[in-house]
Order: sequence, then structure tokens, then C-alpha cells
Amino acid sequence: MKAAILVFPGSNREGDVAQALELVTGRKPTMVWHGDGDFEKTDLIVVPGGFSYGDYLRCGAMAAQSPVMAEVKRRAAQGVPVLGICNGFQIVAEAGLLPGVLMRNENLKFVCSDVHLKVETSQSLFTNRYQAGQVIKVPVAHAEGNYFADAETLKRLEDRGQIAFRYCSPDGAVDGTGNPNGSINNIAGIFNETKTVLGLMPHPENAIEPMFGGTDGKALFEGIVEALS
Amino acid sequence: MTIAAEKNPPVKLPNEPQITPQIVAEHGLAPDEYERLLKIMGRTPTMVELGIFSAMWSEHCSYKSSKVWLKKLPTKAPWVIQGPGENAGVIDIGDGQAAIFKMESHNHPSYIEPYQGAATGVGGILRDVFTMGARPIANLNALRFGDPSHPKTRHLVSGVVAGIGGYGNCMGIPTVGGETNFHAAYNGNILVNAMTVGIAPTDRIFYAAAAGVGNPLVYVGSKTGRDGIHGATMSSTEFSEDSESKRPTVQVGDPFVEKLLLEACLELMATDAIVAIQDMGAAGLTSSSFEMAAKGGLGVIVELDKVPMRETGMNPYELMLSESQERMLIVLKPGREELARKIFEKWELDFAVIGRLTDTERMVLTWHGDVVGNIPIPPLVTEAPMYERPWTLTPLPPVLDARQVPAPKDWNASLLALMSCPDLASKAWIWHQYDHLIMGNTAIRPQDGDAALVRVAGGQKGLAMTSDCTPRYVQAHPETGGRQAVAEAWRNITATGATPLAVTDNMNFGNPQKPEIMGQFAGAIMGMTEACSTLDFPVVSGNVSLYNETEGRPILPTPTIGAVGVIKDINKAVGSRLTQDGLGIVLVGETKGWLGQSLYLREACSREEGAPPPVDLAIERRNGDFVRAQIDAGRVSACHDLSDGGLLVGLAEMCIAGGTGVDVTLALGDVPSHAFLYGEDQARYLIASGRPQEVLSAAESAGIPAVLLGYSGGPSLIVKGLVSLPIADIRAAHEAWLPTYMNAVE
Amino acid sequence: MKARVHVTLKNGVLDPQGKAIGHSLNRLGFPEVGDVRQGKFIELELAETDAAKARARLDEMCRKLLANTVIENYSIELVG
Amino acid sequence: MKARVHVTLKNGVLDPQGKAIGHSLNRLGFPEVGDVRQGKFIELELAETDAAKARARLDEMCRKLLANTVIENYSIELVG
Ligand SMILES: Nc1ncnc2c1ncn2[C@@H]1O[C@H](COP(=O)(O)OP(=O)(O)O)[C@@H](O)[C@H]1O
Ligand SMILES: [Mg+2]
Repeated sequence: MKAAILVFPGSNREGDVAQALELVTGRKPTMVWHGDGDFEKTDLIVVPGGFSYGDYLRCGAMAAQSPVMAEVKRRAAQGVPVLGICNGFQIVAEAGLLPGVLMRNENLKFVCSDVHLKVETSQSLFTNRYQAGQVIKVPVAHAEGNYFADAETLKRLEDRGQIAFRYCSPDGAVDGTGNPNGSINNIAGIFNETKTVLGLMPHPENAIEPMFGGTDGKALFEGIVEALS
Repeated sequence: MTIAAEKNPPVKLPNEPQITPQIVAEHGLAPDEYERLLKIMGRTPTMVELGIFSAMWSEHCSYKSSKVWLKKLPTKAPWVIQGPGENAGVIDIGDGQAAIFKMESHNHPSYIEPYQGAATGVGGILRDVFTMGARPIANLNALRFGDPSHPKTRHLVSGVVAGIGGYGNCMGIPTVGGETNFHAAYNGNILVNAMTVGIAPTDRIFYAAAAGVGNPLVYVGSKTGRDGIHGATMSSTEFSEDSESKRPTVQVGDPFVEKLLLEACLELMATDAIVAIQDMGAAGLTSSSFEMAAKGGLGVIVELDKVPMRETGMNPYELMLSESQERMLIVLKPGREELARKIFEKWELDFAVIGRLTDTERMVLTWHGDVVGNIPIPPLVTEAPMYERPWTLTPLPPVLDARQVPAPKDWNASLLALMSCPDLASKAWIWHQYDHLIMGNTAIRPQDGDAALVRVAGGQKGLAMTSDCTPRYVQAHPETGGRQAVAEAWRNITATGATPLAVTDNMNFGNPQKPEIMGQFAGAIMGMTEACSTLDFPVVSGNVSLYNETEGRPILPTPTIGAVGVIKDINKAVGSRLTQDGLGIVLVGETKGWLGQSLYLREACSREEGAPPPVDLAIERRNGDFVRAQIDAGRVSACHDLSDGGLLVGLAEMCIAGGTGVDVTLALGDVPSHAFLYGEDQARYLIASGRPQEVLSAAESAGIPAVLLGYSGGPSLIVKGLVSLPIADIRAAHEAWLPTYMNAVE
Repeated sequence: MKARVHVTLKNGVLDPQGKAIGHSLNRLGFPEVGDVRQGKFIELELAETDAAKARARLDEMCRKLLANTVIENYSIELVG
Repeated sequence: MKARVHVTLKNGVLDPQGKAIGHSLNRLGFPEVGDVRQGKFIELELAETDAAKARARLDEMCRKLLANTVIENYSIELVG
């Protein structure tokens, strides 16, 4: 499987996700600079975490306007899978590949912590290695992960099964206790309609080795590899 | 610019004021220091020249009060590649890799504007480390705030923490450790000490010494504005046409630009273009250009009108003294300008050739073709004021007999109170605002061990790092306190299984012109020197912050020690979390029950008195080497050193970190139980082991006091006959204080 | 020419910052404060002298970058 | 009563956000954009009918919370 990781000025978790992909695929992903409107064909596009353009104005807003994102939109329309993590989720949402926005965390503070997630479906190329309803532990690290969409959009997302992950308590209860940022309906990650684009705030790439935060994130990358090869 | 023009006396700029005694005084130069300046210059200086002398001879840049003492610190060891004198210290950690680290203070700016002050402090220390070619892999921060009940404290905590997080998180460097204390002595003068650790190949380390006459001097990074220009000097209003726009301003950090600067510098460093590189920190362009030229024994011409400027109407004085952030000065090899320019333009940063090196040993400044400053470099360095200020040592206070300290009436309540006191309460509210996981290499997170442990990417090696100081001990007896700070840092590294390698320090003290303050400084240095020598723990970098006083009231003397150690196989490292039942809990080291200056005495009895616990360095070394060997032998599941709060607090911390209880029985001897449980005797560790008998017999053959206290398991912390508390209750008390405090309104 | 752009959240869109500010003000002894909304205020220098052209360009800037029109409104004001 | 507060950075204080916005606009095909400064715009509902009193209270709110007077200026406007 060939993966490309986009790099914007201010991206900073591109190394983490590269490390995860390499561990799972045995192959180094290609790094693509934001100014490259045309990059080689890949099976997967990853928009990594970080503070593209310092998170200034609105998170992801400036990166969403870059030449590389215009190309990503074209390829996503052709069905090339796109994975946006954290700032990558914000960028993908600003670029219109996913509905809704990520607002400031409810308490206005940056939060870095392990959280529990409930996997909503195993029916996607990103989640096929998980069971629906499974609870996994991965970290978050963000100041603006408070997902918001208007009632109509939200209903559509829920009805069509486009919610990928929800924050929950360690025993799987989806309530206020496990929600680190105030996200509506505890949403931690969503798909597009065809489930070929996934945006999520938590960092599965930081949960792939037992000594470094556990291995619950590894199945996400393994699932992608399996689905794409 | 011709060499002939260099000989011309500088021209005065329109509107440039006459140098009066008042202007000299406003620049912080004493009359005899100004005499010295006149002798070096042989004439009255121009304003920009005066500003340069003032900056270079300031306490901050010249270390004039502290230098004689700093020289005493041990700085050498076979693994030291670069000791004090460069932007950061460098040690060899094997496999062709070096660890590069330093700590620096941003105390005053953080008190004025906590968010930006702390943020730019982090930015500054990061630059010190990456200017030497290292990619930063971890940040730490040591914070001291005033009394929680002081009206400013909450606002300062909130701003400083947000600022440190705001900068470090955006840079993508994990902030993995630090310390936070509260004491009324810091009410008007908080301490914000930031430390960065980076990694570089040993054969690609960059230094500041300029070389190569004619080589271009290049400015990169952000544009220069009027940030942080020395307040006093700005009162010469006639110097400005538009005084409102020229008012000195707080430095604002731009971590986004710093991230670009980091990547651009590392990209340029991978080529062969760089001769020397130096960040612009305190006193900006002045100290960076001066230091590069002085270290290389060369001269420099700077064409100030070529400096990228953020504001209109800036003058040479402002350009030389601005402390705008996120800037670097580089000497390039001839002909490499275009290569370098391309890299910095790719990263959307300013790039300008602003001068070149000469063989004149003079700093010549030009402004649109005119020479406006012309200073001989060597005398400004060699004849810089250096003071042997009078000092009187703090006498050792009388030893406090534990029997004069009351035992707690209610043991459970006393433990809960201590675990929730500001100094011991969990700082999770703080470190959850710091990204401590980015880079995917954090093996021991905050609160999970005595030192943070970070894997060096691409291998199995780990770096342990910590920052320590117990200011109340230093206040009581600076020599003991200095010794203890170093010993505790060494112990914290040891408790993870890593080998302590070297130290960076941040000497925060009051007004050095007071003999008792200078005596605190001297005493602390003496203690540190002894400890660093005995423990083979050299000082490789550091920073001094003096005049930390408000209205004549000094802070507690705070020589913060940052330390780094290495472990070859990170899989062998241990944290302090107790996660399994049935482990033997072994206390290593002797417990005499030392209550003088203990937290128990302060928190439970409201007394701050007595001699601090003595530090026997030979015993420290013996016990620590023993513990490390036990960890290496695989006999240890968890390890915790004993410090603030003593044995009972140490046990409680292990329990709540891992969610497992303990059941222990004390072998008191003739020590009163409250002294045994709360005494702060040094050189002690708690080890949790599945094979405690092996640990005990190894200790016996090494002649080291060690005793099996009991076993882990169950939901509670139980000390037979004294304490019985559910772990959940201790944790609740421990974790509640800071968030509750921060969410309250005065 | 100088321009000022106000970017505000549309009605019904969650405003965590505004909410937090309102809360804090209430607790700080300002019980009279009700709803609070926080927006952005952007001042731009423009090398354009024709007001109509400037306005059209600013409108484009807002739609392209300065505002997220899914959740935000914007207004443009030209000064001097 | 409704109030509007503008909070802007003082002259000479670096504005990283404004700088990045200006840069982006230039790159996105708006070369005419020069200096950009970003500030905050806060709208508040007040249970107060007396304008003078409201203004005094708002001034206090600005100094206490809404603005960081070390680096920011603020201005208050009452509406309706
Ligand atoms: N307390 C100290 N102990 C050891 N070295 C020190 C101490 N204070 C400063 N130094 C060293 O002196 C040099 C200059 O320090 P400093 O002026 O703080 O550096 P910078 O110019 O990078 O801010 C550095 O090499 C630093 O490591
Ligand atoms: Mg430096």
C-alpha cells in the first residue's frame, strides 16, 4: 500500500503518523509539500495533525486553500481514501470534504490525555479491524476539537451511519464523563457519505506500541492496509 | 563600505540626544562603568554604542556578579562534548548521538504578561538548543508561584501554563516534565524556568564562533520590531519623532514562525553552508553579533538598514537592542547565499545578508552608508565589569528534634491534607494542557515516574530528564540546599534505571548587592559543586537570574537543577506506578526521621524551621548505584525516590499512580512513627519487587540498609496501626486541589 | 485604503468562547451580563483606491478565507 | 441593552495572526493586501438600562477580563 502524508507549514504530527504507517506496512510513506498541486498516485492520503499556519484565523482554514488540497479534493471525488487526523480533520472539514466544524474546546483549554472511544461501525475501510461497539483507548491533543454541526446535518450523519467514533467512559457509556471537549453527540470522528474520507480528533498514530500508550490505534492502520491491498 | 570608512568617527543621527549622566544612569551603567567605557572608546559614545555597552555589560549578558562563582562548578567528564560557554551544553549519549540541553529563566516577563512571557521563554530556550544543530525532543518547566491566596497567583498560573503549552504544543515538542511550587516569597516575583533537550549527531554540532574574513553575515527569521527594547532608555523622548508608536512593547511569541525557523535551520544545517550560527536572544542583534565575532577573534560590519523591519521609522539603536523573537544570525561560507536564501524562502521566512566578517576586531555599524557605531570588540569582553561582591554565608540552623514536633492526631486526615497541599497536589491540571505525547516516544509520562523518559527515535535508547530544587532547604542552608537539589535530580534519573550524565542549572536569586543574598548564591554553588563532583554529574549549561525581589523582599533562593541521563535499553526502565498485587515493598536507605524543614512541619504544624536534611553524597552514590543495578538486573517493577513528604507520601504516590494499594508494617526502631513516615531523610528509595528477597540479600552484601515493609495489593493504603485509606480517596484529594483552586473566583 | 471586516458566528451556532466569557463575567461579579458572542475584527491595508472594486475584492477574500460561510457571517466597512 | 466591545493589539505589538492572514491572502491572489491586524469583537447583552452605568461596568469588564491591557486596547460601543 502506498500512502502520502501532506505537510503544511506548521504540521507537526506527520512524523508520528509516518512512524505508525511504516510499522504497519513496512514501507515509508511519501511526504507531500503543501505547494505540490500534483503528487504521485497513492492508495491513501493522510492529512496529519499539527498547527498548520499556527491555527491562526480558524484551524485548518489557510491550509484548506492550498494547492495540494485542491488536488486532494479531486482525488477524494474519485474515491481515493483520505484520513484527516486532528488538525487534518479540521483541514478536511474546512476544505468541505466533511460537514461541520471543530470549535474551541468547551473549557477553552488545550487537552492532552488518553480518552476512550466507542467504535460505531466496523463497516468501513478504516474500522474493519474493530468490532462495532468496541471501546478503545487512544490519546487526544488539541485545543479545538469540539465538533459542531447544525441539527439537520447532524441528523443526516446519524441516520446514514456516518459517525465513526464517539467519546465514551472506560466502560463504554456515551455520556458527559468521557467527552474531553464538549463535542456534540460525543462525536470524535466522522465519515463522508461513501466512508472513504475519515476525520477524527484522537491520535491512533500515538497508540501503536505497548510502552508508548498502548496498541489500540494500530488496528486502524492495519485495517486500512488490509482493505487497500 | 571600505576599510577607510571604518576609521571615521561615527556620525550622529538627526535627533540623537546628548549623552548626559542621566541617560547613562538610565542605561544601568554605574559611573565607574561609564568611565571604563570612555577609556575603551577614547570618546563619547553615540546612543547606539551606549546601548550596546549597556546591554553587553548588563548582569544578564555579562554575569558580572556570578561569574567568579560559576567558574567553580565542575564542567568536565569524558562524555561532555561542550560545557558552559555555548548556547547549550552537549553530551555524548553513544551511537554517534549527542544530547544538547539547557535551562533558561523568563521570570520578569512572565510576571508582567504571563502568557507571552512564558511562551517566549519556551521559544528562547528552544532556539538555544536548535541553533546548535539539535532537533528538540522534549521540554520541561520549573515554575514557582506565590501563595495561592495572593490575588495575582491564579491569573499568573493560568497565563503561564497556557503560554508554555501554547508555544510548545504548536512547535510539536512534547512537554514531559517539570515542577510547580507555591510560596509567599514568590508573590511579587514568580519563577518560570524552561528547559529543552535535543538530539544531534555528534559530528554535526554547530557553534557560535565566527570564522573566515569576508564571509557573509545573514539574518533569518522574523522581522525586527520594537519589542522589549530596554524600557529605561526609551524615556529619552527627544530621540523619537513619534513617541506613541515607539513605546517599548512586550515581546509576543509566534510559535508558528519558530516551527518554520526550526525546520529551515535544520534543512540548512544538513548542507555544508554554515560556518557559525547563533540565535538572537536577550539583547538581540547586539549580543548575537558580538558573541560570534568575539568567539572567532574577528570583526564585523553590520549594515543596519538591511535588517528586515516590521515597523517604519526604526533607528539603529532600536535595531541593535530589539528583542523581537524568532530570529537567527548565521555566518555562511562564501557563495552559499543563494542556497540558503532558497531554503528560508521555501519556509516563508525573512532572509537578508546584513554584513560580513572583517579582521579588524571591531564592530562597525552602518546606516545608509554612514558609520553610526564603531566599537573595539576584545576590550568590551575582557574589560567587562566583574564583581567579587561581598558575601556572608547563612549559618546552619539548629537541628530540630523530632520529639519537639507533634504527631498527627488523625493519621488518615494528615495524609489527605499533605497529599492535597499546593506543593504536593497533582499537577495534572497543568500537564494535561501540554502535549506530552507528540513524537510518540514518551515512555514515562508526567506523574508516572520520578523522571520523564523519552525514547531516542530510531533505537532502544532512552533519555531520562528531570528538574529539581527544594527552595525551603536552600533558604535554610544554601550549601545543603545546593547539594540536595543536585542529589535529588540524580536520584530521580536513577529511579528510572537510567544513568545520570549531566546537569543544567538555573540560578534564581535576589539582589546580589546584599551580602546575605550573595552568600546564598555562594553557598548554593559550593553545595552544587560538591554534589556534582561526587556524583560525576558535571554542569554543562545554565543561566543566572538575579534581582528577583519586590520591595526589598527576595524570593527563596532557587537554584533549579535540570538533569539528563541515559538508559541503553528503554525496555528495562521502570516508573513509579504500582500496578500489580503481591510485590514486595522494599525501603532502601536509612531513616532517621528528619523533620527539620519538612513539608509535614510546614503544612501540618505551620512551622518553617530547623536544619534541612543533611545530604551525604557518598551514601547517595552508593544507594543510587545499588538501586540502578537492581533495576538493570530486572528485579524491580516500580521505583520511587523519597523526597518531599517522606515515606508515607512516597507510598501514596506509588499507589495512586498505579491504582494498587499496599499493606505495610513499620520497623520503627527508636524513631517516632510520625518522623519515620514524614521525615525527609535523603538517599532513600522505595522499590516494588516480585523478588524482594533477592533485593534484600543484594543490599545486605553491599552493606546497604534495606527493609521489606510489606506487599502491594488491595484497594487501600494500609500502615498497620496508623493509616488505612482507600486509594480512591487519596487520589481524589490529590487531584482535586489544583482544578478546584483554578476554577474558583476570588 | 483601509478596510474593516467583522466576522461573527451565525445565530444558532455554538460559541464556546462567548459562553465561557459570559460565565466568567457572571462569576466575576457582573450578573447583569446575559448572552455573549465573540467574533473577529480584521483590519486590512489595501493598495486599491476605488471603493467599489475594493469592496468586491474584500467580499471575495471573506468568502475564500476570512469567514467560514457555513457558520459565520461577515460585514465589510471601508475607511479612509 | 446591547454592547459591542472591540479589543485590538496596541501599536507596535507583533500580531502573528494578522501577519499569517496577510501572507495567505497575498498567496491566494490578493497582492493588494498590505498590513493585516486581527482583533476581537465581543457582543454582550446587558440587564442595565442606564447608559452611563453600563459604560462604567463595561469598562471594568474590559480591564478585568475582556482585554489584556498590557498589550491590548479596547473600545466600547452601546447599541439599543
Ligand atoms: N549558572 C550557570 N552555570 C553554568 N553555566 C552557565 C550558568 N549560567 C550561564 N551559563 C552559561 O553561560 C553561557 C551564557 O548564558 P546565557 O547568556 O544565558 O545564554 P544565551 O545567550 O544563550 O541566553 C551559556 O553557555 C550558559 O550555559
Ligand atoms: Mg543563546
